[in-house]
Amino acid sequence: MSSQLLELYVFVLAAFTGYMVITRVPPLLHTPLMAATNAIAGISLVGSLIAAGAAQNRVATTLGFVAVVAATSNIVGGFIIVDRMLKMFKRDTGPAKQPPAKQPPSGA
Amino acid sequence: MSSQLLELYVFVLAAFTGYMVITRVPPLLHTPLMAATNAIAGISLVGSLIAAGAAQNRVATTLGFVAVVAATSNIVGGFIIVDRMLKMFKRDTGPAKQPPAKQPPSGA
Amino acid sequence: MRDLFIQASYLAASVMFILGLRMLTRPDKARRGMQLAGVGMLFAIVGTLLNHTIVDFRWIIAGLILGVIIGYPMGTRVPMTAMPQRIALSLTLSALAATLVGVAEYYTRMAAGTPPDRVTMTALGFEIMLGCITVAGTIVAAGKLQEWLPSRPLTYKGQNLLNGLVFLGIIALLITVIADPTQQWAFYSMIGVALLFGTMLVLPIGGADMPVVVALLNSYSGLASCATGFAIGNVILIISGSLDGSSGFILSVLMSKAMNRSFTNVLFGAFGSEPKAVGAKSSAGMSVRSIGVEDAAIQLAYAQLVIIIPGYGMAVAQAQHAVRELAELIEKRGGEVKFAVHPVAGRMPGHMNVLLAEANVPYDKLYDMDEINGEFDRADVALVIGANDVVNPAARSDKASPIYGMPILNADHAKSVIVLKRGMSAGFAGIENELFYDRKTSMLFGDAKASLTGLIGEIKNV
Amino acid sequence: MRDLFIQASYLAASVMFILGLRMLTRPDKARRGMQLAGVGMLFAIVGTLLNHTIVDFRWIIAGLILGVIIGYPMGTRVPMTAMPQRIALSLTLSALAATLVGVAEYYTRMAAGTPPDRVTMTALGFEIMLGCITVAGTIVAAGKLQEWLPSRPLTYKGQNLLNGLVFLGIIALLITVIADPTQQWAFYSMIGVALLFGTMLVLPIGGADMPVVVALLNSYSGLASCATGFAIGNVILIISGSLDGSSGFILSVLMSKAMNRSFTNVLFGAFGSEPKAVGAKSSAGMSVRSIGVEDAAIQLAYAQLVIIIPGYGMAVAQAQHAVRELAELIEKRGGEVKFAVHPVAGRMPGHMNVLLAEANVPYDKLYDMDEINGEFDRADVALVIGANDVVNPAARSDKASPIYGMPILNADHAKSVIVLKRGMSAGFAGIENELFYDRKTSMLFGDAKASLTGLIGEIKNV
Ligand SMILES: NC(=O)c1ccc[n+]([C@@H]2O[C@H](COP(=O)([O-])OP(=O)(O)OC[C@H]3O[C@@H](n4cnc5c(N)ncnc54)[C@H](OP(=O)(O)O)[C@@H]3O)[C@@H](O)[C@H]2O)c1
Ligand SMILES: NC(=O)c1ccc[n+]([C@@H]2O[C@H](COP(=O)([O-])OP(=O)(O)OC[C@H]3O[C@@H](n4cnc5c(N)ncnc54)[C@H](OP(=O)(O)O)[C@@H]3O)[C@@H](O)[C@H]2O)c1
Repeated sequence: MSSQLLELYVFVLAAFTGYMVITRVPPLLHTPLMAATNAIAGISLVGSLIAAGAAQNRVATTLGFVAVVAATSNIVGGFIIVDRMLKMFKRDTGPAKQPPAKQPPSGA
Repeated sequence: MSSQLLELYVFVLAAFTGYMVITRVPPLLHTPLMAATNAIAGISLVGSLIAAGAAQNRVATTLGFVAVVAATSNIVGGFIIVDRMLKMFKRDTGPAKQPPAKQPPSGA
Repeated sequence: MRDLFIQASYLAASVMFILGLRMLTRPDKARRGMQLAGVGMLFAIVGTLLNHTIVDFRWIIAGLILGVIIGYPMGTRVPMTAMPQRIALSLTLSALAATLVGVAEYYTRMAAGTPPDRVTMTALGFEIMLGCITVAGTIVAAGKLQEWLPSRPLTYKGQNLLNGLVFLGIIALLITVIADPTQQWAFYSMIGVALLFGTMLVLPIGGADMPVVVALLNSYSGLASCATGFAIGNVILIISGSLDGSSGFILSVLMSKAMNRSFTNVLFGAFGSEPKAVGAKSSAGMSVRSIGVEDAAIQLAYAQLVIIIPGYGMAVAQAQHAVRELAELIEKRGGEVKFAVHPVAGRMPGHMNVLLAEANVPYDKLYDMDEINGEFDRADVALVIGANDVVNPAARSDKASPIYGMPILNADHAKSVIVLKRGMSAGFAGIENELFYDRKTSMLFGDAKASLTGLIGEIKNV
Repeated sequence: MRDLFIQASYLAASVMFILGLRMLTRPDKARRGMQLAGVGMLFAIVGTLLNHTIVDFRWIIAGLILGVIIGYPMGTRVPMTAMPQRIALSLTLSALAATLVGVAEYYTRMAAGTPPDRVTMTALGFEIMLGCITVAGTIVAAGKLQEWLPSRPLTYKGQNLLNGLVFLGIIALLITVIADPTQQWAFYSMIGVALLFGTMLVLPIGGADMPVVVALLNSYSGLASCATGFAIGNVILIISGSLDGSSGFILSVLMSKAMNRSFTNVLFGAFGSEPKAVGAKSSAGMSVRSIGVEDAAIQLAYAQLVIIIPGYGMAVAQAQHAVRELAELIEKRGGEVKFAVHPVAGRMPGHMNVLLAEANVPYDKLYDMDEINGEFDRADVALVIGANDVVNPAARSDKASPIYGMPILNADHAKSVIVLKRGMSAGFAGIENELFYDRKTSMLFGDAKASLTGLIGEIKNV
């Protein structure tokens, strides 16, 4: 079977899986969910690395480099922030453990 | 990517999907579920047809023929019986519609 | 172009299969779902028939026609009570098909002098191995369930050791043929040994354990068709194979959980081999109160809430229709009737549900264990119809009991209990049941169907 | 061998991603789940770096380092209240990466004189199109959310027509380049037009609608990376892309449902463009009862059950910590406190949950709408903190209202209602709220944080 066709199957099945997994995430965690899937989307780093390292031509290398920067910062930032968020969700356990981090005001 | 590898991905994802779909089937329908998946497993007819029709050599044709018979009877019988079963499951709607079919005794 | 259509039909089929199973999660959509899956199957078949490699249609047509002729009665005739062996048999068929395809593939490649490469051979090897084990195993299982074969466990000393050795033999042959695909002798003798192993594996197991075994074999056959898919490079086989496999696996886990047994215990334990004699220690000195049809009828006629607990005995007695009649009668007299269905009542998952549905009991009257267990305290009568283990209080109290820890229906919480069974013999687990000796329990002996007909007649006259 | 390892690492990564997201269904497992996903990411990266085609690591290393330098503060510094724009920005980044990879791929193939075949070109085309739309759109969205750009809707006559034309332009270019992949001009001008379209699409939409837009763009960027996956034949991109896509899609549907709006309405409606003036018809002649901190404090101090309803205002006022303090104080005095969180309170799904979690409110004190709505009748005080639309009874009663039919929290069922807001101005939906004019409602005007600090002080002295 042509590999592009197989990739189509992978796509369909992955979409199913995604749909079924994500519909079961409780509203409580919807913000972390958004952040999480975005962080995972940083996987486009995979393609970027190849573009940046294949040394095919200067243009590809440059574009690849920028892509690597973008994807990496997205991954690093994304996973850190998700972890920060999820760390905050606690069951009721007497006195709160860590003191709430001070926050700079912001326009949200 | 090698197509065998892609098939591996398909397998993994399909297993996920299967797991998630089937864990959500209520106990009420577990018998139909068993019958249903078996009927679907009759898809091995696909391979059988090719074996029986490719006319590669007499052995393959014969084996293919037997396989076709087995798979077909499984599909036909399977889907009919599942439909029979599911037809029986009804919400409460006053008097029962069709009279219960008479059953030959059996050892089950 | 044509090829595109073939592939599209396969993709459509796979999607329809998944969606179809997904609709099985809702009783009201289930039927439409399976019809969808059926359409998917049609797509797949048509798609395949367009395949270029198919040049000669004579055998195909013959096979299809013969298959329909055999399959149609299998679908229309088989009674619901025969589902367990029916399912076992359908496993045999699909596994058989998968296996034969594998053999044909191997033979052709060898004949054409183009032996399969290692990866393909691995797939083929596993397919044949799993396929043969399933074929042999399911045939034995079906035989036992249909009682063509002695359904009691056949055990002999050192059987597990022997099985183990045979299995090692299979693996050895498998490795040989993978290492060098041209070793035809290894390939073909593996078929023989695998068939042997399947038989030896299932033969010792008691008929009542079969459902677990069948479910387990189901997951094997699922894997087998996945392997076929890998071998001949066909995705739809892989997909439906894994759907089949996971359902088999999940259900076998569910069953052994609900029976609190482990796989190993089911497969190698030959559980329940020596049925404990009636009147074992636990019941020594206790006495049962037998009751007549009349008195039972009175109790039921004036009860506010009756909870009916069907069990394997109802299936044996084919009493489901009588049960419905009784329920309707009580309701006509103003009483409330609910059905309490234990997840492993009967001999396969959902067994009772199907039988009662067949008797036109609406499924919103059937309650799962967790839904109903709270209500027994309200119930005036718990009517136990051929159930035993699933209402055995020992599961709660008696640490020594083999079913200790298995969740049960709290029949003993009802104000009074009426048990319909033929005698005092034990159930599947082969153990005593204190419930029958409880003061508020009265036993209505006799075949469930007969007793029920009696009850119905009496209540009409009350 | 090495290749095998690469592939294994990809497969492992995909599995870890799925399992990781699956663990997000349980708050107590969620964190471990995402760490698992993180490990998966590491696997994928390492696997890629072993790839033969990578010959020059200088740019890679530079890029990775720079990326970490930029990403780290983005992760550690960004306040929770800035999540919406943070998410928009992270979309920009991943879409940007995907797009650039696509462009590089196309450029390289053209330079090497081996133009991509149709299928690949289709994938590339879609990737670039979706990618560019997302990049431009999310930048605008982030700008509006951060209020660098005017967050009010910018509408002009015939804008939808114009957008439509531009979109047709993109499609035309897309078809051209697919039909003949060597048409470089079409490819590159498509990039420009797509960027333009993304800007024009989002610019007119009001800042408050952004979350829906962002979620929608999220599903686009997911599709974009799927397309990349197809283009460069990399499965893991396809898998994570579809995970990303489905989450975006599901959430946008969820939001527009909860706001009962349609996509079209969100995208082309420029809803809430003319904020209805305070004291619109509905409120004519009605009067609000303002209350002082002291009286409010007394009410809260002696309440048995207080249900706190946080809204967007709490986010604006950064009042989450003060809220927690107040709740703890009331509980110390023996009162019971529950938090009622509406699915679309705030400006993104789960907004309130995150803020309250940040303030160390245990999540088992946060109740979904359906769980809590029954309890308001028991509640002595419903404390509305910067919420408005989500407690607007018009959604139940007033067929004319734009939010009619949107499920709301039954604050008006509580014995008394205290509302903390700065003035009488409307909320997101830009409509009057009768609740504020209800007899049992008292308004505590002022910035939520200030008012809360006041309340805390008073209650201490009660
Ligand atoms: N559902 C599954 O998936 C599954 C699979 C494998 C094993 N099992 C096991 O099967 C058992 C099911 O429990 P259960 O309570 O439903 O059945 P059971 O414990 O096997 O008891 C059945 C009872 O019905 C009585 N009976 C048999 N024929 C009858 C007839 N014609 N009329 C009236 N009574 C009759 C028998 O007593 P008499 O002979 O004295 O009449 C027997 O005690 C559990 O132990 C479960 O673990 C279930
Ligand atoms: N959650 C989502 O996913 C999402 C996405 C898009 C849209 N939305 C929409 O957003 C709305 C959310 O409803 P909501 O009730 O949470 O918020 P809202 O209806 O937007 O009302 C917020 C209220 O808070 C008050 N406020 C603002 N700043 C304040 C401060 N510093 N101190 C005290 N009060 C302050 C405002 O009144 P004053 O100015 O008079 O103080 C305003 O009436 C819904 O209409 C929903 O459809 C939600």
